[in-house]
Amino acid sequence: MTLHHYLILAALLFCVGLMGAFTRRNAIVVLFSVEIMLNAANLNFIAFWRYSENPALLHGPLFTLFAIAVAAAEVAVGLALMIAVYRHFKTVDLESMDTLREE
Amino acid sequence: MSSPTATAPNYELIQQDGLETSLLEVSMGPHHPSTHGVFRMDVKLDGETVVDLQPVFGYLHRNHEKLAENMSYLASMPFTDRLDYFNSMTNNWAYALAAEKLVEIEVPERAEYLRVIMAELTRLVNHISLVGFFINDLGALGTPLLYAFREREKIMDLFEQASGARMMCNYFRFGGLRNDVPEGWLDRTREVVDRFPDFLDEYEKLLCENEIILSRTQGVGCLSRDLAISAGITGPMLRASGVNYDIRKVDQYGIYNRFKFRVPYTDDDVGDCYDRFMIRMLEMRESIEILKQALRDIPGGDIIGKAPKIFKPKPAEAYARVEGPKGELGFYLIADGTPKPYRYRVRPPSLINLTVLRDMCLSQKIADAVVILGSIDIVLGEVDR
Amino acid sequence: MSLEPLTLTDILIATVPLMLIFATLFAFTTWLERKALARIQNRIGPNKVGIPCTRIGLFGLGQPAADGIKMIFKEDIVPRGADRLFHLLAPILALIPAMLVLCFLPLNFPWIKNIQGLVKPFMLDGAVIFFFAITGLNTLAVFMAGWASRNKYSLLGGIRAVAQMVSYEIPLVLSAVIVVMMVGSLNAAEIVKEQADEYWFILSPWGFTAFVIFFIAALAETNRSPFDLPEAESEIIAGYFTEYSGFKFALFFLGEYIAMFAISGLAVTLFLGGGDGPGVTMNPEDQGLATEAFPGLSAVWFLAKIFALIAVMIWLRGTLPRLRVDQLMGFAWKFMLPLSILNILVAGFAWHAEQLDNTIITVITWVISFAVLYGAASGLNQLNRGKVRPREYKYAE
Amino acid sequence: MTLLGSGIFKGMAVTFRNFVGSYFHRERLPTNDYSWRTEGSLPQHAGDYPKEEGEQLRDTTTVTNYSRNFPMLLHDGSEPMDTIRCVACQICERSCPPQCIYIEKSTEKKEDSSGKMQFYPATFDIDVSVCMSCQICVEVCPFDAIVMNSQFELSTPNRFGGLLLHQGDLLKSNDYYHKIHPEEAAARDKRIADEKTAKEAKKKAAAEAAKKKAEAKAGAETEAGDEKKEVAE
Amino acid sequence: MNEVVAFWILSVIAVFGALVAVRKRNLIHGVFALLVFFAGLSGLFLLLLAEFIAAVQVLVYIGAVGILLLFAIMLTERVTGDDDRRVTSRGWFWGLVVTAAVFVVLLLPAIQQLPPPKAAQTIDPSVKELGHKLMNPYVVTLEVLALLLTAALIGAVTAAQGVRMPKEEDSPE
Repeated sequence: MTLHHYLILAALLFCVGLMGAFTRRNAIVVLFSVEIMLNAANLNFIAFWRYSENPALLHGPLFTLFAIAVAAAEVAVGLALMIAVYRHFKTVDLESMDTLREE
Repeated sequence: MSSPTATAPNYELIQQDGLETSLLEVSMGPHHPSTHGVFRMDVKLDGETVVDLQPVFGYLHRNHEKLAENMSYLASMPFTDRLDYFNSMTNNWAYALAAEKLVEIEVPERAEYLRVIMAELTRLVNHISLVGFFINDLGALGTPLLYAFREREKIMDLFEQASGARMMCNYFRFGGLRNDVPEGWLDRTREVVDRFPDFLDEYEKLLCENEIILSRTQGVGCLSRDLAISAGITGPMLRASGVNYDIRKVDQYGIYNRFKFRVPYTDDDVGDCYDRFMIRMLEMRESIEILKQALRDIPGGDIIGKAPKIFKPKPAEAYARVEGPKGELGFYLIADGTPKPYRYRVRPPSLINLTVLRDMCLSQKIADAVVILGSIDIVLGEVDR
Repeated sequence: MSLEPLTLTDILIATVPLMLIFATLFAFTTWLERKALARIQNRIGPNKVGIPCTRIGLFGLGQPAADGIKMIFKEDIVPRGADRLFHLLAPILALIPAMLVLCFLPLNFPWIKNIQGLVKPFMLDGAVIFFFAITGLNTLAVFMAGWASRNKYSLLGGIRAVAQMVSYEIPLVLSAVIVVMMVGSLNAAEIVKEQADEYWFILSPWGFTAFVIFFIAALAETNRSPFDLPEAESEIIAGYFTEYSGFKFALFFLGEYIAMFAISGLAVTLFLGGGDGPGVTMNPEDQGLATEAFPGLSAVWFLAKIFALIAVMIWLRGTLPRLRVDQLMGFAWKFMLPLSILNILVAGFAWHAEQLDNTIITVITWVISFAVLYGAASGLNQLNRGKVRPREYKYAE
Repeated sequence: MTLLGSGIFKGMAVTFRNFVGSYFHRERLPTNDYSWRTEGSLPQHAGDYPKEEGEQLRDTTTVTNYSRNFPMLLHDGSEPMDTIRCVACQICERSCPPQCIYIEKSTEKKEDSSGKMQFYPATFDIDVSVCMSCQICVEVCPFDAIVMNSQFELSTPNRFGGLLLHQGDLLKSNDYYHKIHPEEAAARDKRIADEKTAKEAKKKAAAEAAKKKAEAKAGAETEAGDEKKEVAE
Repeated sequence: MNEVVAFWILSVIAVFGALVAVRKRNLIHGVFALLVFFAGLSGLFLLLLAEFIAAVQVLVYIGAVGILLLFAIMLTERVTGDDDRRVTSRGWFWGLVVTAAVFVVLLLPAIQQLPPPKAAQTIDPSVKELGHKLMNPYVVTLEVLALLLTAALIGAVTAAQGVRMPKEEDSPE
């Protein structure tokens, strides 16, 4: 196994996430996709750390740890927002939330 | 079916602005493990909270009253066993009392004593198994229930020795009892009665201080004194709501005036499941006192009075009631001079106590609804008749 | 450290006996539970099924096998509205995490020494946190079952289960934190070694408190009485597995018992000294492997302790009714959580006091911490209890 | 202040005592474990269930004196139909609450055990799937012909015909009755005997009285006018 | 050898999970597919010897985020998605194009510009070391993170609770 395997896998996963974010209209699915992208980035961090010159510094895992914590906070706030949005618009469909669009 | 006086707060669903929460309608029963028979509760739930509850019964309707109007007086005696199949003895007694009122038969002394003994044994059977079922509804794994059934078994054996059947005793007759108890029966009864308090001690130790039972039952299913009175609640449930009313004391039917016993009741106007549970526990001790006195004083002699060979009362009407283990059990008879009653009516305590179910369950949790139903102590044979 | 030296044989040696042993123990435990509950309830329990085609009863030890055969041949019913895929996956998902965490238990089976590589399953450095992570998956299985059955009782049971498991995971983890703090490692083997060297953590006041909290939370995590609300028979039929029958039900059953073993095993590891006991010496240099009077003694001790805990679980099940759902939540958040946080503080202070290496100070610390914890527990109890207490009744003459 | 969780510990102490006690005190066990008994004394074991239609089970009766299950018809002698007590008066049929008895009266009379000419039931069926074992038929029977059997094992492979008991199934000898309900049977026999003697005594007395009266009548016909006067007063 | 097999299995699981998660109509199925993706990723972390991260991944993503998503879905949407509504957004075609472009851009440096891959060193990571690192150089980060999480907690609760209308006082508990 080499670093490249992991990098390509991470790129693939990131793009799957990106595709979800671009092509789905349900806000919760978009949130899924953002999570997938974040996780792909985390995989990159860990892979770089594993194949780095000086793994003892533990930069990769530490950064990933922080990223996971931030992502958890993001999911919590994101879902709370989604519920607030749902309360307002009665839907989580992104295309029907268009009050800012000029008619 | 709503109760006559609904004083429970009118529950409004918390409609959090915008977030639509729909009510969950659950039809509990008729084949639900803890509806005590074929009884159904249509429950509307907001989360776990009961918002509305509709009791549905009649699955066990057997046309008891109409049947009785088409057969001789004596022939409905075995059918009264099947009303509240836990307490066939008290059912028999109430019916026999009503018939005896119609034709005014004297009951011999020994029969009266035996009737009291049987009725109080029945009360023990009913209360002990009710408490067992009640704790089962609270979620215990049948341990208290099986202890209760172990003791119940001993009393059932006594019933079988005396009457030939364990549950459907059919033992009372107009003017007395069907047959005398066999030899040695009184001694065996004394033994059972003397041992019963030991069991009760153990049982109280197991249940009465258990923190989980306390917190599950206190403040749950409160029935206020006013509602209890206006809904016609009787029996231990009424006494648990703070009314001191016991037909054994009020009417003093049979020979209850000869016995010294106390009636436990509560003073505060709470009437929750814990009160109903504890009142029954305490009543058992008083029943034992009555039994001890009766077994001490019982005389010899006949067991059936001079009853007419063909029971054909003159046109009259009679209502007789007893303090059944579940409440006031009454039989109302109208005779029209034929061997069959013109009108035959049962006042079933289970049914009338059940009418306040909705008021007690509203805004409680779904788990409490089961517990409250358990604490009412219904038998569907009596509710549906 | 690398994965490479591990061969397939090593993996099989490490896992297959473990699975076989625990599956057998599961069968034995179902028998034990039925028998013990029966005796508690003054019944006899299963006593007929023994050796087939004979009248030899063997105290009914054949009962689990008979049950298993029955389960396999029972019709598997899937409700019409159900999500067939998830309905199938849920019991499997319930079993896998429970089986998986077994390999984090520091069980010193004799054959483990034969494994070539350095990596032993339980030597994972973060074994404890892995344990909690993977046990958490059980929640999903329960939710999946409740949702996929398309039955109101199942759904109620599933939601109850999720709420309950999520809430009780917090005190569970917080009480394990104390041990991790004291040892300074998440490695199960090191935790056991530390206890063998010093004292079993259950013997200290904070350790005892943590153990009690852990045990109660473990009951809730494994849906055991008095916290068996997700499968409360008297309220919601059988909760999330109302619609399960046949072998899928058996899988749920198996998963539940294996989870019981797993969480008891963790309690034994954290608080009861793991495989430590008379005739066992833990080797400091050999990463948790022990010198034993005879091979397997340490594993026997470990399993004996697990069974002691399971016996208590059965005993509790035979005695107690269950809590209500709001009381359950209140108990977790208003009683267990504050107490376990306080316990962490107490343990922290106590640890620093012990570093001073002065007997008098240590004794004083122990007494004070015991008093503080007991006082806090009673105070919280009083606060939560409100007006709930036995009442007096009047008598009318 | 009580100990924390003391109520739970008390409860656990109780269950523990019961756990241990169930091994030492047999009376704690409410169930009967028939496997403790030897083969012969088992009241019933699974292999004994009837396999063919009409096959009857071994005698299964309970021991308490008043045990009752379904009614049976009594006969006094060796040949059941010749000594049947029932005279087909159909009182039991009329008073049976669930109406499970069906009787057809015979057209001609036959000698009963005491040599008297009586009707007898040509058909006497009891549908035990309807019967509720209430014993009313026993109480109303003026001839002590129907009493309660205590045989409880009536399982049959035929659920329609098998539960309709015919006369032949119902007829049991008085000795059998004595065997299953000794006290009750003795009391009943004593009462029958008493009634019989009383009846005979009464008859005798009546006969004597009649005789006496006849004699008196014959002897005192002359004083008839006075007697009439007395009666009138 | 073991590692290669494990890598391929895990990466197939991860990609499959991710694809199903973003394409499935039924949202509950989607969440579970997402959880499969997380699990696969956690396996990959384990393969890279970052065992603590793997555990945290399972604990946080599968244990917490998964449950949170499930509840959010049950609160908001019709979950099964078997109605005929369109699930893709209006600009889905351009989205796909952009995605493909990004993929190519991402792959190019990975293939061309990096130094030729070298074998990984043998390392012996320990959780203890990670803990020390968190305490020594990164303690401020840790504290800030704690603050962030607290803020997120409060924010989430406030946002989800909405503006509660002043209710009558007889609202039941």
